[in-house]
Order: sequence, then structure tokens, then C-alpha cells
Amino acid sequence: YAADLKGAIVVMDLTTNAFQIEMADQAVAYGKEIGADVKAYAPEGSFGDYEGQISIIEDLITKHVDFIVLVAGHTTALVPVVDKAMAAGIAVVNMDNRLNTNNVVSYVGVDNGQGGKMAVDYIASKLGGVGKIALIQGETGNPVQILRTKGFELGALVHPGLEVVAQQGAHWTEEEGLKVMEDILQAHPEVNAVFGESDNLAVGAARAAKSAGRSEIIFVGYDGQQGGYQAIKAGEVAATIRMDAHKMVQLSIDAAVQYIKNNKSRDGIAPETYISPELVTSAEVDQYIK
Amino acid sequence: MESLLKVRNVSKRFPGVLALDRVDFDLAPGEVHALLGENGAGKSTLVKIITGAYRMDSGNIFVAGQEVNFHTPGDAQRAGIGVIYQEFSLVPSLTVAENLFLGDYPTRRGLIDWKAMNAAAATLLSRFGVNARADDVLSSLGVATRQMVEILKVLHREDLKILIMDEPTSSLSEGEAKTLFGFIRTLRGQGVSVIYISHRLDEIKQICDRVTVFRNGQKVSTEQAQDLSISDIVTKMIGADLAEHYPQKCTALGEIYLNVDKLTGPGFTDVSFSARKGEVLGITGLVGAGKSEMVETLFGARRFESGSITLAGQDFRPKTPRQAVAKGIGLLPESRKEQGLVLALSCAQNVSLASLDKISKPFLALGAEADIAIDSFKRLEIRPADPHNRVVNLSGGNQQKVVLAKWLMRDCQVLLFDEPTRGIDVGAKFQIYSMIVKLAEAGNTVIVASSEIEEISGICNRALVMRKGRLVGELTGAGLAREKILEAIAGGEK
Amino acid sequence: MKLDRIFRENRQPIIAALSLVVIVILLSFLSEYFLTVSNLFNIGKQASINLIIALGMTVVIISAGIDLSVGSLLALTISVTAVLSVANGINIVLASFIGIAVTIVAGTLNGIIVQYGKVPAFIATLGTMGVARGVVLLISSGHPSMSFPAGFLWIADGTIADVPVPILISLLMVIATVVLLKYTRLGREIYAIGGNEEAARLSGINIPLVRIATYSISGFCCALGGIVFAARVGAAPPSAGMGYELNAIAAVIIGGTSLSGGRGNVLGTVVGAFLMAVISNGLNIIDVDPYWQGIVIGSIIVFAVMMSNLRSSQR
Amino acid sequence: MKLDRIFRENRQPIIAALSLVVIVILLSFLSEYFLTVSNLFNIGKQASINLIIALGMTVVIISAGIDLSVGSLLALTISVTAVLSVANGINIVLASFIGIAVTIVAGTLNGIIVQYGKVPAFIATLGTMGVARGVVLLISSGHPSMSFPAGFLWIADGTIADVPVPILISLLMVIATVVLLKYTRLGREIYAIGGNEEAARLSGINIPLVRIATYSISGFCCALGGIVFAARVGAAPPSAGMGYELNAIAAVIIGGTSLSGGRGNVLGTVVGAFLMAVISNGLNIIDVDPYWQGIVIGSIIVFAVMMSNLRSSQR
Ligand SMILES: Nc1ncnc2c1ncn2[C@@H]1O[C@H](COP(=O)(O)OP(=O)(O)OP(=O)(O)O)[C@@H](O)[C@H]1O
Ligand SMILES: Nc1ncnc2c1ncn2[C@@H]1O[C@H](COP(=O)(O)OP(=O)(O)OP(=O)(O)O)[C@@H](O)[C@H]1O
Ligand SMILES: [Mg+2]
Ligand SMILES: [Mg+2]
Repeated sequence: YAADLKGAIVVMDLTTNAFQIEMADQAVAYGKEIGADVKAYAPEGSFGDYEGQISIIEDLITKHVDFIVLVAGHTTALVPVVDKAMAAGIAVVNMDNRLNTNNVVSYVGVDNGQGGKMAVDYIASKLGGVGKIALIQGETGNPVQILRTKGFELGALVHPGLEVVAQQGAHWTEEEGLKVMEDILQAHPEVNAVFGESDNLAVGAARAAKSAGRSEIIFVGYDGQQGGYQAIKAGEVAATIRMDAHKMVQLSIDAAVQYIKNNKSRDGIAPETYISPELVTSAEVDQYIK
Repeated sequence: MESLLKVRNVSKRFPGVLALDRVDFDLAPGEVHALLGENGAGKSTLVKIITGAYRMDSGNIFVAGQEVNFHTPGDAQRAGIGVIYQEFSLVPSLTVAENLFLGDYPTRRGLIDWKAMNAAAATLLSRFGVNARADDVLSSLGVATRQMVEILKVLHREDLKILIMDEPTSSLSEGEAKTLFGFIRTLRGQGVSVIYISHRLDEIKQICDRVTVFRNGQKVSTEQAQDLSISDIVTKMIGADLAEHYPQKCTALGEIYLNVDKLTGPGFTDVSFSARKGEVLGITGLVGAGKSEMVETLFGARRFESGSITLAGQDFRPKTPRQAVAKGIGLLPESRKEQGLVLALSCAQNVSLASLDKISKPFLALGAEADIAIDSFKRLEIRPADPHNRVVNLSGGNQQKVVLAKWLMRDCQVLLFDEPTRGIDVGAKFQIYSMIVKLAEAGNTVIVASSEIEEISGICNRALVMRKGRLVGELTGAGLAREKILEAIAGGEK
Repeated sequence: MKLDRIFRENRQPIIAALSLVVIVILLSFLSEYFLTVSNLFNIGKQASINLIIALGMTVVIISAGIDLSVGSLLALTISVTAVLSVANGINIVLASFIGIAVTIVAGTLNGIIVQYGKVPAFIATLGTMGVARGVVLLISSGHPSMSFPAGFLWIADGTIADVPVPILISLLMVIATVVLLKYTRLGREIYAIGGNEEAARLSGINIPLVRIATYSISGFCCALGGIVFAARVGAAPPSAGMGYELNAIAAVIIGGTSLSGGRGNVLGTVVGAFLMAVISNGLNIIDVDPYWQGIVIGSIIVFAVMMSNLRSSQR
Repeated sequence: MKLDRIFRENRQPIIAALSLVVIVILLSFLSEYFLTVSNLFNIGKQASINLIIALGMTVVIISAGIDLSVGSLLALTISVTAVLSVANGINIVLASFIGIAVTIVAGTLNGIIVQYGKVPAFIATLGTMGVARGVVLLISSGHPSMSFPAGFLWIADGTIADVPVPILISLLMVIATVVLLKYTRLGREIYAIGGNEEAARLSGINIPLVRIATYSISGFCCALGGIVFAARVGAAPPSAGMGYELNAIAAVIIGGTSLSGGRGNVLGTVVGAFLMAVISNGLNIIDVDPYWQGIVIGSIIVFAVMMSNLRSSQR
């Protein structure tokens, strides 16, 4: 029913971030399902190339695509170019990381803060409310990192028995998680649980603990990436906070299609939709492994 | 007799220049064959073509009757051709020993045998009386020492059939040159053929059997050395007679302009002298005597430890060359490639390098810059006279003239010349000499550091003799005769 | 004869320009959207930041230096400007000038460390890259999202005589850099110290001054690039400019400037920056699979440079 | 006399080593956990990958080249090995050898492009960096998570005579590189072409062979680094090795090797790599705020290099 529509999903990173790759893949697949031609784009540059995202959207405006699903790299940086795209009649749906504007067709996302809190709650329940925890942050200064850290910190306040003994920054990669965890194990060998702000970080950190013979430490990741699921199944990571990429993509593209059908009017389209992050442990993990 | 090396009809064109024009050349077994010509005549180009460093455009080369076409210098080396290039082919960051055995290291069980290499190098160095250690890093050595290393690097090879020497003595003093000639004779005795390139024509009669002269990329003639006088050679080289005489020295000296008192620094100790306006003051001595250090210190390129310098009656303590230049001092350094020229820039840009303030108004007057360059090219006969040509493309001698032009443009009151005629052909040499004397006549102070006794004798009003960093004598008037200078230099070490 | 020389001495930028033309022609066959005025302006805007930074980088590289801190310096301008204006309410124009000034000082510091600290430029500017980025994170950490006022965005979105402002700014900077390098004493001295520092010193050139000036100039270019960036994104992301150093250096080298110093020219850099922007824009327009983009971009750049060098250095 | 010369000629690595010692002492006062055997092994393991890559980089830089593709080549080894073994069931040892071989070929290609294509090393390897990363993404795109078998992880976790295997591997590679550079003909020829390529050519050295060999060696080091990386992480993330080029180059230059080629030594690189690893580990151990880490790391490195250079080049 959306035949002949040209669409695009613009993410930050199609190389390192498995969750973003997943979103892109889902969007392309869902496009096929409904007969729209959806292509995935991400900037060439490495971490944090917002400027590259702007260039891509400018190129998409030039190409007159019908809709763009934007996983923005920054809350405000992309607002001007999104305004331009909307003015050019392109349906822009903001997904995942929230833009600081209402001038989009719709926002579909997950509450990252809530996810951070869920992670602490899970750790608290596993530790019986008492223990020492470490936080391994994503790319310092990144908006997603900031939200997840905030959620984690707020969540930790609720559990007076939990003590945050270490908090270190890393890029979003396995090897950074590994390295930071190795150092944490030296300085804070008493640590009982670790929250990694992405599955990559948790998997890398768990690997460090395993090498050091500390398999009893509880690791919780974030995103719901295949690597994370595998690690949960193998018992190395206890849980992850899953964001349902498929569902987000579906809601986003549906909103865009409806907007186009409505003759570019937002009537009847929810301005924002939050889907809940879900906790995935070894009990649920099988259904998600591909 | 069948030629060992036969060059037929070789041509080579560089952008804008026909460097070699259908040249023939023959080298007989066991002869020392001089290859002469003005700066830019094409001598070095022929050498590089023979060894495969350059590709010829057309022509044929035969070694021992076999046509050869070396693609790399390595091929020529394996065929028994050894070359001492005009421009150093040494690696400054490596040690003397490694440079001597570059590309041909002694090994033991596949690994480099450093002990053997250093020992062999030490033997070589002492056999030739070179004042350097096998494990000295080359960049810490003076130009003359490096030249000796360059020579030894080739001489020690055992498979040598043809030896090509492109201006090997241009930075050697007479004593070292003599030692070198001894070895050339020995090699000739062993049947090695030698091509010998030099601008020091007096050397030709000493060691060469035959002489070939090039002019403007063409061969002029080949003759027996004994049949030619030096002035014959000069005539052939420049295509006209050269009135070879030193300019009339200026006699009307002015007041003392530069005074040096008990100056001590790295390389020289307790040096005192003064120089007047209108004077050409020579500084001579053996290689490594400290001449270069001395003049570089006056120029602010090196720091001195104690003593004082007075310039025009005022205390002068230059910390950088910039301060010296601001006070009207110029230095023509001894190593043109490393110290004199910015090879990537054009000739005109090199000429104006020390005088940018003069053409900056506030934007650079590029037209005026080119005009000034063309003007000095005429005065110094720099070829090709194209101000926009990159200086790296000039022949060695012409490059030296560009450095000279740089300081002529600056209009200095004190000019320090360190080996000013290194690598310069006879014709140009006398032009430079008359230029130096003219500068003095105009009331400037000129200091010439040189190990060429001829020029000290020919143009200086007075000469200081240095030995191991100390002033050991002062020569004036009749004392400036050749023999007297030689005697003073050698001193007690005879 | 004259033309011949110009060609000979600028072989690399000229052939890079030819490659650029070939690629443009190819792309306009592959997509109807490519060769449109609006897309060309697009490319101009996209190239502008890299180009402005690369101009400063050209100056530094000609002097035989290198500046890895460009991305961080760009972010520094943005954050200082944003914190002053958005968070502290200082007038945006004044704030921008302060941001630019701070960045020039940081660039100058690079020069001082290289000249007087005798630290290789690579390490000195790598250090500054880390330090400046840290400062950016620190000063903007309390303000996760700062947006610039609409008027400021004119720098990115405005046009003068129908030409987008970022393109005009880059044009002005190109002219300024050409004049600097070709027609001023400082420019000539920059070539001289890059080509042979010792010869330059012995010609009485003030090496410290010239060297430090190159890094200050680079700092200024980063600052200007930062302002354009800030106006383009309308915000002050602390990760702005990450990885820009390699792009800027690549533009310079594609344009025929040699990393070993002493030679190079500005027009080459312009060609280099446009080559990169055109390829990246073109691949998006003709929908090359993102996985393939790295492969295609890498190959085209290597190929373009290879074309311009083959036979050039035959003897 | 002899010692004096050794000191004079290795001033920079020696003072860098002294800075390293000072930092170690400082850190052991700041944290009781720092100077423990287990943490030292930790640092050794963390330094190992950068060190192994930096050894190859040292070789390339001494020859006056540069290799920006190291991170991508490392990822290439990992992905090829993973795809062959994990996804296609080929024996892990065989798969590793194929991965290593492919990477050496890619490194050799760098050398061929630089030598015969006459492309500046910076651009050639920047191109390869993009191309190899693209290949990695392509071949691993169908396999989002590949984990290596437990036996393979021994390369990272195992010990021989109580010393962790990665440390032993780096040690072996250090010895091999020292021998290569100091005691083999190839090694000395690498110095020669870096110090004065024209002189090397005129001395009959086979420039193409030597130059290409340096890039092959770098490729081999990346491959080995990749194997250690894969075993450490236990997975094959396509982003492996991003940004490693700057770290490796920094280690080399901190160790006193000059980017202009012709000089430098392996022990300096070892010191450089350890200096970087110690600082990063130390800052984590003493819980320095992540925002401050960039500032502290940048400053320490610049300061360490400055110390080793001041007065060294006085005349
Ligand atoms: N690489 C080059 N590129 C362009 N022109 C060159 C090059 N090398 C030499 N030339 C030109 O070729 C001509 C011959 O130069 P060559 O070096 O052979 O002279 P030469 O006889 O050795 O002079 P000199 O006595 O000054 O060393 C000169 O005009 C020179 O400018
Ligand atoms: N940069 C340097 N470092 C260490 N030693 C040096 C350096 N430069 C020169 N020397 C040494 O200092 C001594 C004096 O050298 P200098 O070049 O001044 O001699 P000179 O009298 O000018 O002779 P010539 O110019 O003929 O070589 C020599 O033994 C030389 O090897
Ligand atoms: Mg010559
Ligand atoms: Mg001298």
C-alpha cells in the first residue's frame, strides 16, 4: 500500500554500532514488506559526525525522497536541516534519540533514562539490594550516554545498599569495555556487578572478568544486540535492556506513510510514541537469537 | 686499443635544456681520463646516464664491447663501475662505517657483523688518514670529512673496473687531494680506468692521461693531457681565450670595521683579529681547522663561549643569523645544498630569500624579484638564466652562484665567504674573484675562509692561518705567496 | 613555454582537477539530481568546513609541520561561543569573537610547543587534540543541549546574490590564503622554512615567528570552520570535528602538497577538498551501499592521486 | 665514553623511559593497586596490541613512510579469521593463517601503491584504510556476532611460566624487530632509504624491494595484533582497531623515531607504547573523571616528549 515511495533511514553509525545497524536493516526489510524503497545512510566519519548526517539529509532533499526516518546523532544539531526537509515536503520521523523540535511527523523512541533505571533495579534484585557496582559509560558527552547515565544514577539512589565504586568512560566498543573492566578489577576487585551502557561494553567487560576468573560478577548490557543475546545465552552476561528495533521502525515508517497519504498533514498521527524497554535475561533470550 | 667504456651518440634533454647532445666518449683500460667543461656543460649528467641513475633519450653505451643499459645504479655497480657523485650520496643519519659499506654490508651467518664492519672501516679511515671514527654519525662531521667518506666508500671495493669521480676534490685541501692522487695512481697501476671530473685544472696535468672537454652539452675534443696547456684547456672549455688573471687587489683600506677579541667557542679557541673596510681577509688552514665554525659564529649561527666581537665600534653578540643579517652581515655557507639553498624554490625565490623586506611593499613585488634575479644571473653568468627554474635543476656550480646572488642582493657591509668557489668552473671563478674585490673596493669588509691556497694568495690582502681551532699565523704582502701559505698551513707538522 | 611550466609545476593539482571533472561528468550521467545548481551549492556547503580547515593545514604542512588538533580546535570555538552566548547570555557576535580568539591562542600554543618545546608537531598537536577536546567536554558538560539563535544560522543558510554564505566564506579564505602564500613575505618564508629550515635560518629568517604564525593561522581557520559548523548544525555538540584532521590532511595531500614541506599550493587543496566532497555527495546521490562507500572512496582517491603522479617523476 | 655515546644517540628514548619511571612511581603513591604484579601484567597485556602494531609502524616510519591502514588491517585479519572459522567451520589455526596471509598481502599492496603508483604513503594507506574497513564490513555483515572458540582465547588468557602469552608475543616481536633493524641487511637498508633515498638508490640498494618489504612487515604486525585482539575480545567486531593508527604513530614518535625517516629505534617504541598504556591504566585506577582523562593524557605525553628534547638539539 506504500508502493513507489522512496524512503531513507539515516543513522549515525553503520559500522560499529550493532544496534544502529539493526535498525537500518529492519527499516530496509520493513520497506520491502510494504513495497517502499528504503535505503540506509550513515556518515562516513567515525564517532559523532553530526555534520555528516546533515550532509546526508541535504543530499536526500536534493533527491526528493518521500520520507526520512532519522536516528539523530544530536538533540539540537540536526534541527535546522530537519526543518528544511519538512519544508521541502519530506516526511521526517524522528526515531530513538529525540530531537529538540516538534517539527517532525512523529517521534518514536525508547526512554533511555527508564532503561538505565531498569538496569539498576535488576542488579539490585540480583544482589539482594546490597553490593558494589561499576558503570561503564559509552562515548563521553554523547546524548545517549548522558541519558543512560542519568537513568542509572537516579535508579541507584533508590537502592541505598548499592554503592557505585567506579564510573569510567569508553567508546561504545567491546575492546574498550574489556580494557576499562581490566582496570576496574585492579582498583576495585570487590565489585559485584557492572552496568555497561551498550551490549558491546558489557560483553567486553564480561570477557575481562572471565579472563580474570571472576565469572560471578553480574553484567548488564543495553540495546539488545545479537552479541549481547549470545553472551546471555552463554551465561556471561546476565541481562540486557532491549529496545525493539523492529517495532520502532514499523511505527516510524507507518507514521510517515500515513502523513503522506494525509496530504502531508499530521492529523491523527501520534506526535510521540514510546515503546517500553524490556529486560531480557536468559529466560527470554532464546526468542531473540537469530 | 679496444675501449673499456664506449659512449656513442648519447643525448639527454631536461625540460628546457638539452643537457647532452649526441655525445661520444671513450675510456681506455688503465687510463685516467679527465672530463672537463663549464658549469652546466653536462658532465654530471653523462656520469648519471652511464650508471643508470638517469635514462638517456637516445644513444648507446658499451662496456668491454658489450652493449649495456643499466636500469639502476645497482646494475652498474655489479658491472664493476664505481662512482663518486658530485652531490653526496651518503645517509646523514647513519654511521661512517655503515655509509662506507652501504648496500654491501659484511655479514656473518646472515646477520650483519658490526664488529667486522667497524674494524674494516677503522682500517680504511686510518689508511687514508681521515680524522673520523667508524661509529661517528655522519651528520656530525664536516663537509671535507664527508667527502672523504664518499671517496672511501667507492675506493674500498675490490671488483672495481671503472671508477668515476665527479669533483672529488672540490671540498678537500691540497694535502688530502695529494693522498687521493696517490690512490688513483695505484688503482691505475692495477688496471682500473678512471674518469676524473674537476674544475681544478692544475690537478689535470698531475694525474690525467687524456682530456675530454664538453661545452654546452656537446663534446669539443679528446686529446692527450701532455699535449695541452692549462690555457689550451680553458680556451676549449669556454670557446674563447680567458685572460686568466687575478683582479688587482684593493690597496686603499679603510678603518677597522670588525674586531674579534679572544673569541672561544666550539671548534676554535682564543681567536683575535680585526678586519678593515675595503679589506679582503683570508682564513685558511687544513680541513677541520675550525674555519667554518669561526665564520658561522661571526654570523650568529653558532654561539660562542667567551671573548667579544666589535662591529663598527659597537659590541656585537649575535644570537641568531637574523641579528647578523640585520647588522649587514652575509654568509655564503660551505654546504650549498644543506645550508645555502631551498631546493624546492625557484632560482629567483632563492636569490631574494635574504632580502624579502626589500621587495615586500607590503605585498611581494614578484616582477621586481624576477628582474633582480635576471640581473644577477647576467652578472654571474648563471645558466639557464631562467628565474623561475627550480634551483634543484641547476648544475652544481650554478647552484653555488645562486647562493652568491642571494647575498649580492642583500647589500651587506660584511661578507663572509666559506669556500666560495667550491665546484665553480674556471671562468666563473675569476668572475667571482673580481666580484669579491669589487665588493671590497666599495668599502665592504670581506672575509674568505678557504682551503684553496690559490685563491687566498690571489685575492686576499691578508690571510690568517688556523690550525686545530687556533690562529697560528698571519700572512701579508710577500707572505701571501703560494709556498709561504703552504708552509704556514703545514706548520710544524711537516 | 609559460603554460608548459605552469603545467609542469602543478601537475598534481591539475590532474586532480581533471579527475574531479571526470568524476563530475560520470556522476551527472548516473543521476539526474547530481548536476543541479541546488546540489552544486549543496556540495559547496558540505565542502566548506573541510576546505577552510584544510587551508590552514596547507599552510602548516608547507612549513613542514602538521596539525592534528584541528577537529578539537573547531569544537573549542563552538563550545566557547555557545557557553558564552547561549548559557551566559553574552551577545552572540561578541561570543563568537571570543571563541575565535581563544582558538587562535590555542593554535599559537601549538606553535610555541613545537618551536620552543622542540616537540615534534605530530605529538604536540596530538596532545592539544586531547587537551582541547577535554576542555570542550568540561565546559559544555553542564549544558547538554545548547542551540544558537536563528539569526546566527544565517551564516549557514543565508545567501548573498544567491550564493550560500558558507561558499562565500570559503572563497574569501581561499583568496586570502593564496595572497598570503604567494604574495606576502610571511608566505614566502613559510615555504622557505618548510623547504630547508637551516638555509632559511642562515638567510636571516625569523624561524620562531614564522613557525608559530603557521599554527596561529591554522587555529584561525579552525575557528572560522567552527563558526560555520555551529551555524550549520545550530548547536554545540562536544564531539564536533572528531576525525576531521585526517580529512583535512587528505585534501591537502591530494592537492599535491607534500608532507615533507616546502612545496604545495592552495588551489590544489581546493581541488582536494572538492574531490572528497563530490565523491561523498555523489555516492549518496547514486545510492551506493554504505558498506561499499569506504571501498569506493578509498579507491577513487588513491586512483586520482596515482594518475597525477605516474610519469611525473620520470627522469 | 661508550656509555656517553649511547646516551647521546638515544637521548629521547632514554628520557622518555625516565618519564615513564617517574610516572610509575607517582602512580604507585597514588594507588596501592597500581604497582602490583597483576596490574603490571595487566598493563603489559593492554599495551601489547598497540606495541605490536607500533613495531611495524616503526619499520615503516624509519623508511620515511607512514601506515594509516593499521587499524583496518588488524580488523581484516580478525574478520577473515572469524568468517572462515566461526561461520564456515574451517579449523581455527588454518583460518588464522589465512587471515594473517591476507593481511600481509594487503600490507604489501600498500607498498606497491606507494612504490609503483608513486602515491604518497599518507594517501595510499588512507585509501587502504577505507577499502580494508569496507571489506571487513562486507564480509562480516552477514554475521553480526561471531565468537571465537575457548581454545583460541588461550592466546589472550594463557600464561607460560606465569607470564601472560600476549606479553610473550610482544617480547618475541620486539626481539625480532631489533634483530631485523640492527642486524640484517634489509634492516639497515630500511634506515638508508629513509635517511636519503637518492643516496640509497645510487648505492645500488633495491629501493622497491625494501620499501614494499616495510609495508609487508607492517601488515604482518597488524595481523599478529589482530590475532591477539581477537583472542582478548573473543569476538570479531567490525569496528576493531578504529583509531589505532594515531596511537601507534604516537608510540613510535614518543620513542624518538622521527617522522622524516632515517633514524629511530625499537626500544624507544617499546617505551612509547608503555608510556601510553601506563597513563591510561593509571588514570582509570586512580579514578580520574573521564572528562579529565583526555586533558591529562595529552599533557603528560607532550610534557614527556618536551623533557626529552629540551637541550638535546642545542648547538
Ligand atoms: N634533474 C634535472 N632537471 C632539469 N635540468 C637538469 C637536471 N639535472 C641537470 N640539469 C641541467 O642539465 C645541464 C647539465 O647539468 P650537469 O649537472 O650535467 O652539469 P655539469 O657539467 O655537471 O656542471 P657542474 O660543473 O656545475 O657540476 C644544466 O643546464 C642543468 O641545469
Ligand atoms: N656539527 C658538528 N658536530 C660535531 N663536530 C663538527 C661539526 N661540524 C664540524 N665538526 C668538526 O669540527 C672540526 C672543524 O670543522 P670545520 O668544518 O669548521 O673545519 P674547516 O676548517 O672549516 O675545514 P673544512 O671546511 O675544510 O672542512 C672538524 O673536526 C669537524 O669534523
Ligand atoms: Mg656536475
Ligand atoms: Mg669549512
